[in-house]
Amino acid sequence: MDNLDTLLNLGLLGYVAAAAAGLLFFRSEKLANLFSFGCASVAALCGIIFSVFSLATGAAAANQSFELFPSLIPYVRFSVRPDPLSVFFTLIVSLLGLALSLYSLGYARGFYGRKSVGVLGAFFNVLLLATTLVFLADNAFFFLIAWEIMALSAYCLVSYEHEKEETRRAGVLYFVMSHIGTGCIMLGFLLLFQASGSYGFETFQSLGDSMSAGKRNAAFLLFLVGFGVKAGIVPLHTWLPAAHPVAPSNVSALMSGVLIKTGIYGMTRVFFDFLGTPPNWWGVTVLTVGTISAVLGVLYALMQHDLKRLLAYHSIENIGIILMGLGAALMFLHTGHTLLASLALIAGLYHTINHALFKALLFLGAGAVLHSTHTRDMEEMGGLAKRMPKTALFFLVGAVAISALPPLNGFISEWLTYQSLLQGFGTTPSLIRLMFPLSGAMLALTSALAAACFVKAFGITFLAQPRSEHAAHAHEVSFTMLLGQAILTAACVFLGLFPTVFLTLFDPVTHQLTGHQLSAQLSVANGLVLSGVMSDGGTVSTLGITLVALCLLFVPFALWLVFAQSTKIRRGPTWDCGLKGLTPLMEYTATGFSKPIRMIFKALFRPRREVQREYDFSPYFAKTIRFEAHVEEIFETRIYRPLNRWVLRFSRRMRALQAGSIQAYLIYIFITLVLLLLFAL
Amino acid sequence: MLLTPILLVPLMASLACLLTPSRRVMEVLNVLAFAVALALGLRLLNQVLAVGFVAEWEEFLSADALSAWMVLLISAVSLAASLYAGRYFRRDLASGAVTPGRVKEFFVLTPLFAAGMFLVVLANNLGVMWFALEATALSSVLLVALYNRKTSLEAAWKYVMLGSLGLALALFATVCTYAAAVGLQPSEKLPSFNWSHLMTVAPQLDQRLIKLAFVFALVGYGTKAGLAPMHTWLPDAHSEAPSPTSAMLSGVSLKIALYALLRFHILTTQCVDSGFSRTLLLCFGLFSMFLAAPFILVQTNLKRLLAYSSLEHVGLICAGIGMNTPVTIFGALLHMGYHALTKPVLFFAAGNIHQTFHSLELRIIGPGVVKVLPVTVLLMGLAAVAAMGLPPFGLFYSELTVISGGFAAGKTFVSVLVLVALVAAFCGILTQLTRILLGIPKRERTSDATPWDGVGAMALLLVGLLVFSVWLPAPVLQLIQQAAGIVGGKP
Amino acid sequence: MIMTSLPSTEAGTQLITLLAALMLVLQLLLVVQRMLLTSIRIFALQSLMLAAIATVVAYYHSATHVYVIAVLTIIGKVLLLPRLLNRLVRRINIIQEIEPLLNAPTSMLICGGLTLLGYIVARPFTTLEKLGNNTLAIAITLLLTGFFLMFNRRKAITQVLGLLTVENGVMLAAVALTTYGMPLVVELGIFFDVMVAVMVLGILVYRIRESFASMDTSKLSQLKG
Amino acid sequence: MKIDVLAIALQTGLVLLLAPLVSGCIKNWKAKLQNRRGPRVWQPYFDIIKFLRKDMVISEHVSWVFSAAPYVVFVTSLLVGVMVPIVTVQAPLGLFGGALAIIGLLALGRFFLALGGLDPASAFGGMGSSREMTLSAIAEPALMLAIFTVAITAGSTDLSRIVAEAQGSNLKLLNPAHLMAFAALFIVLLAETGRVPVDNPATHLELTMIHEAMLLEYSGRYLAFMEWGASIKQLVLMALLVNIFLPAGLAGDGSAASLGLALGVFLLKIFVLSGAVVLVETVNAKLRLFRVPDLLSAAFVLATLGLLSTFLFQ
Repeated sequence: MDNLDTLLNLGLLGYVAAAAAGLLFFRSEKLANLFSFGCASVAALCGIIFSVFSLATGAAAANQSFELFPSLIPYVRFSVRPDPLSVFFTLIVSLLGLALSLYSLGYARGFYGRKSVGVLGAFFNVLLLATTLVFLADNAFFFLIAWEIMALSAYCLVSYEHEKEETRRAGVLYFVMSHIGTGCIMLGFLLLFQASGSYGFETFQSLGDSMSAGKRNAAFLLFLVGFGVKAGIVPLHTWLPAAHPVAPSNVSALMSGVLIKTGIYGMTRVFFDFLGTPPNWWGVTVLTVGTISAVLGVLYALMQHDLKRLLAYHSIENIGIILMGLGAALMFLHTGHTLLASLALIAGLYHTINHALFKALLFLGAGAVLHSTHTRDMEEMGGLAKRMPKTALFFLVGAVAISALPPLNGFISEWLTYQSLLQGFGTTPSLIRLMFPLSGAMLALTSALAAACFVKAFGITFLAQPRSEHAAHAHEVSFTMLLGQAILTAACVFLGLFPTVFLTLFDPVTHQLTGHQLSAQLSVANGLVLSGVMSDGGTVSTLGITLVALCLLFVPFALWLVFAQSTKIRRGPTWDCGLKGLTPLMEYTATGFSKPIRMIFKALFRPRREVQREYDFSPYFAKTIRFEAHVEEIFETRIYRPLNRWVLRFSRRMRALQAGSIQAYLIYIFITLVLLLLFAL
Repeated sequence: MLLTPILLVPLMASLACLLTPSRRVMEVLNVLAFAVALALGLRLLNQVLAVGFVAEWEEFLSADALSAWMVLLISAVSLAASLYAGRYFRRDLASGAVTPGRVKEFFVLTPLFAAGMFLVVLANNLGVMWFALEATALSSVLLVALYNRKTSLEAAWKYVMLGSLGLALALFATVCTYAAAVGLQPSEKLPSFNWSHLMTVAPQLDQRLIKLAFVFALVGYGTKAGLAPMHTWLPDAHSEAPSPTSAMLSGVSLKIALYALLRFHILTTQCVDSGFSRTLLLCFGLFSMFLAAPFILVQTNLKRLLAYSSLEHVGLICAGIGMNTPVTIFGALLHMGYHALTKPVLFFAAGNIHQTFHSLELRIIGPGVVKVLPVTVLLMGLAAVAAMGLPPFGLFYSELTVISGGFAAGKTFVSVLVLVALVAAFCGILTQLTRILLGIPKRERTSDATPWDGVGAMALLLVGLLVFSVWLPAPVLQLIQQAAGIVGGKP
Repeated sequence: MIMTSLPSTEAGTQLITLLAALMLVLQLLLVVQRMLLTSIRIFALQSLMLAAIATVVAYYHSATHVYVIAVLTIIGKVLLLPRLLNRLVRRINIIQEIEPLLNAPTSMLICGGLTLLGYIVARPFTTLEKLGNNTLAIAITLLLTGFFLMFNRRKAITQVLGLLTVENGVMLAAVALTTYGMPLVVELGIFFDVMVAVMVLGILVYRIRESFASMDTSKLSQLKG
Repeated sequence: MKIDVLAIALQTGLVLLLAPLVSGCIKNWKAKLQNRRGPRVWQPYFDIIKFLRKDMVISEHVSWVFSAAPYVVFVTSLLVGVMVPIVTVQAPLGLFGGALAIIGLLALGRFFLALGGLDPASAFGGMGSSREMTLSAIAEPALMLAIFTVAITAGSTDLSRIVAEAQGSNLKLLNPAHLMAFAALFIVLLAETGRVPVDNPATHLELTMIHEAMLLEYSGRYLAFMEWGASIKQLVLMALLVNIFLPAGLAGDGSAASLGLALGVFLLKIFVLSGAVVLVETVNAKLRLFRVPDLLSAAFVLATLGLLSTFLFQ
């Protein structure tokens, strides 16, 4: 048991050493890059081994807490409790840590000469360390400290390239919203502290039942808003599409892959572990918020032509899907169907790790594209598949996974979510049960739109002809960057083809939260097939499908043998209706691709387009045409901008109080004195 | 014999500076004086922990845990200010912003200012405390008016008028308290006006008179402490004074006035058992925090921004004490210490920026200071992170202690208000500082930007803050707990 | 000293009440006064009244150190300060006080209100006064009207005068409430503080006069927000 | 629930052979209805064989995705063909995937088809892919809700269980829930297979095509696989529709007699459904592109009503 703890300590120390190395070798970039990201990958490896072993051997179930280092301040204990839920999330952060550190070894070379790599490495490791501590923290104080350090280091990383005004603004927006979220979380924990009398998480265990209903609901809402801001659920998501694109790609991969998951971890820990049996409206709220986030996330993603902004919106969509799983689980807990609750919880958590993997993979792919074409705008890319074949393949695997298409892991977690929504229909007699199939339909709409979006993303970026000089001269990225992407691709494929093997890791987590161990029930035909929890609710086996597909490949091979043996393949120009040849300008663009959806959802997007034509001599032939299309982000324009304007106007009006005349200042004191004399005595 | 040397050393330094012509010597004298004061303060700390109540000149000067903690703060901030002042005035003289006569005036008045503050803290007699506070006010007025610009004269005038008015009201409060003491034993000729004696006899005092006295003390000393409706002089004085002075003003002189107010608060809680003084302190503290936030958000001047942030922190300390549970008072006193270590660094950095950009307007300083003064911006960034209450630094810990103390004591709504105000101030400071510190400078700065200037003082304070954030030494912890006990009303 | 043969404390109380009332009347005169030099003279007269009250108290309670206070008040506030202020006014040669913030009738109305407030506040403490009934009320009224005077006028000198009358009010309270006055060291401290305060104000007024070329405080309003 | 390879092989052969016949019949009957002679019913077979033998012309801009797409489309369609219960209640590959897996595989095929359309850098391919992905995205909720309605009554997404449950009770179709689900699925069938109201399969105007626009650049055996895959997909969707809502005649055990009977009944049902499709095609004109979402949201409303009626009219 203790060698696992030493492994954990080793991992954490590894991050600290890497951060220190980053700062130490501040001067020489190569050393800083090598040491900070090298140590980080080693530490991440320890993290992976630790979490896999403690989950597999059930050591996490014993979940005894130990103190990392003695605290010299009163009331504070830096204690850590690796219980199953924490260890599961540590697995996510370590897995991503390994892949991203390897990727960063190559990616940071782009900053040589321009920016200091040591600082990037240092903050990268501080972020990894703080996130791991957030997952493992055992008392509210240590949790909040780790949480704030995570937010601070993420802010420093987001505004790493602070030369651009857009980066600074995004960084500030991120940190302000994240801090407001932290304020809500702090209030939530203080409410729990008020009820339990101490900060330790073990005293918060199912504390909800003993708290008054009002305080419990207040705590729920505070935690939902607090963790929701960090997770990026819809009304609180505006920082996410602003912050991720401007951050360096390895950072935005880490933020999208892991940082959002701290919000999910927070919600799972509080809703399932602390607040006791939930009332019905909690589950309904989380499910509704999840559905809205999913649908709006993907709709706005479709409208983007900045690759990383598109991926950022997809994070919102996938967070929505995860919340659907969690919301369904909460509703089942309310009606007492703990078996179904475990299935829904597994669906949610499985999608959490899936999303972490394929979103990080896609961001790394986008980073590789950005690295070689120096632009994020998809309208200037194209034809990269021939120039960057390996990145294209990895990006394609990521795209297939995120669109929940069969052989890969996205499909498995969405299949589990569908199963839990389907079985949920029979659990409550009231009309609430209608929510399950409706959110199932919205989930279907979301995954179909996601598929459309990633056809656009992959097609416009990688296929057809290059639309700009940069894209034409793009070249494949270095080996370490490819290695990072390869690890994530392998993980996606493994989680897609062998779900039943991976589900065994979920047993301690569901046992801790809902008291059931489902992996045996879910795997049929000795692990080949995954089945729903009801007796025969429906089975699926991605491994089986892939094997049969390989066999079925024999049919076209046979047809080729019989008929097409002697045929030849000739390369010719694409059909251009007889004009003098296709130029890259004639290709379909990202804006064009999403035009039909923009027209169908006009009410939501309220698209505006301006076309300026410049005529030379005849009014019929324009010399130049400038086309500009805008889609209105309703949350931005309806809620956040007016709120911002109102706050600034209020503050400017308050400034009039300090008008400069000493008479006014004396009057303020006079009035205070008179009022006090009259009323206070 | 410990208290009188603490008073005498700065006075001697002031006199010595008056006589010596050379500036170098004056700098060294100041630094030495405050270093000795700090050492004496530490010895006082040990003695207070051992004995509990140190008195001299048959109780004319006395020091309990609260005053010992204050002595430490004063000497620390003054030492840092004097360390920084040397380089600061050398650059000012070079750029002609100030005449050698004025620099001499600075080095004479600063120890006087500090001595006044020491006397406030060590005086056992309320009248002498008032007199000492008046002395600090007068010495700091000429410091504020050091630059003799139009705006600094205006700031000095407002500072002195509002300050003197506040102190006149405070004098009335002292008179009323003394009258209550006299009323108790008409026979005895001149009852002793020592605070320790008053504490013993407090429960029998006339409650109505003590409440009247507290009201006047609140408005009087509140003006000097910069509580909300009476804070209007604070941004002017702090932005116009030279940086070392505004560091001392912001870092500790506000807390000295708050200390005086606390003496009356303790007296009133002893005498009037209802939460009269507690609720007033709480209301004024909260009002200050909420008033500071909008001003920080739309501020155009860097030093005024820092002044309003001090207003907010003083408001937090006041609210912490107003909640009146041992935990919140402990948090408030600890916050005094951490704030005293953080705020001077910000003012020193502002001083560096002021001397390099010759302006404090955020528009003119513009983006990209990091490219011009990298080291100053790094240290200012760390101090700003601390001032915003983020974890690696102690302010997060003390703020959370205050709020969790409030929650534990059932004062949920008030603690929520405190947290909301803190978050609002955080957003204000972050948006303003990011706008000027990061990015690319608009136009190329001339050569007079020497990045390594004045960094010693700043680094010393930051290291001190970081060390005390992580490791709270046992004697200091015990001292603060004892001080919290005194403020909380246990004798 | 003509008052040597006064027989009983009752006469003393009446005398003190009369002197206090006179101080209040002078204060109201000061509020409506336009001319600077006459204001300074009124202030001197008021300080004289205060010194007289001090001597009466000293006589009845045979407290020697209160005599010292009375003498110091006379030297300081009746002779020294007015001369300093006159020299300052003559050097800056501003005679006429332009329109104050609130015109005379409203100011008087407010002072009336403040007197009422003073009495309301002082009512529960009448038992404490040994000599002269409700001098505390007058003291508080002097304090509040002095305060009002400070923000009612634009000229710096008048603001200083307002501050000094506030200080007079406080000293009156000290004398009235405490039978034997404050301990000597405190009184001395307060006295010297007032002196230094006025000197510092003088320096500042002079410097402001130099750089602003006028003593109108409404010009001192560049620091905003 | 075990997998027997023989059943898979047989069903694959059946699906391969039957699919071109069905699309051939539809083309033929449509021509007859418009009193044209139209191509003979066996024409698709000859087309496929012709394409297989011809040389291939591939655009110079394409990457490996272009040549992978036909195989993915063809294999996914075959997989779905084997998963659907056509003649036996228990689909040969039923264990490996239920209704959700079928939707997923069809989506995978469509994903690669759209990429194949985008790769040759021609505007038509891009336009086809964009419209195909949009319309299928709008059709997806209706398809999922219809499947949910049926799955809820059977308590599982496994097709064989759904068919068995439908076979057990008497004429299921009269139950309002199933009727509405059937109508919704029929509209989705028209959208998925690119029939007239949504997309005109026989058009030559590149700008109006949706499905064919993506195949413009394909030639030779790639075009054969694409065409064949499309017709298999059409057959599978029809089979899905027919066997879930009219499960009469499906063979429970594997005896030759019951299989023969089941095949006969299945062919009858398919041809009746094809007749219905042909009728709809000749009667309706092609909808404007931005009117199609209204049609599909009508399907969605129908499916929701179906879902409501599962417990309202119980």
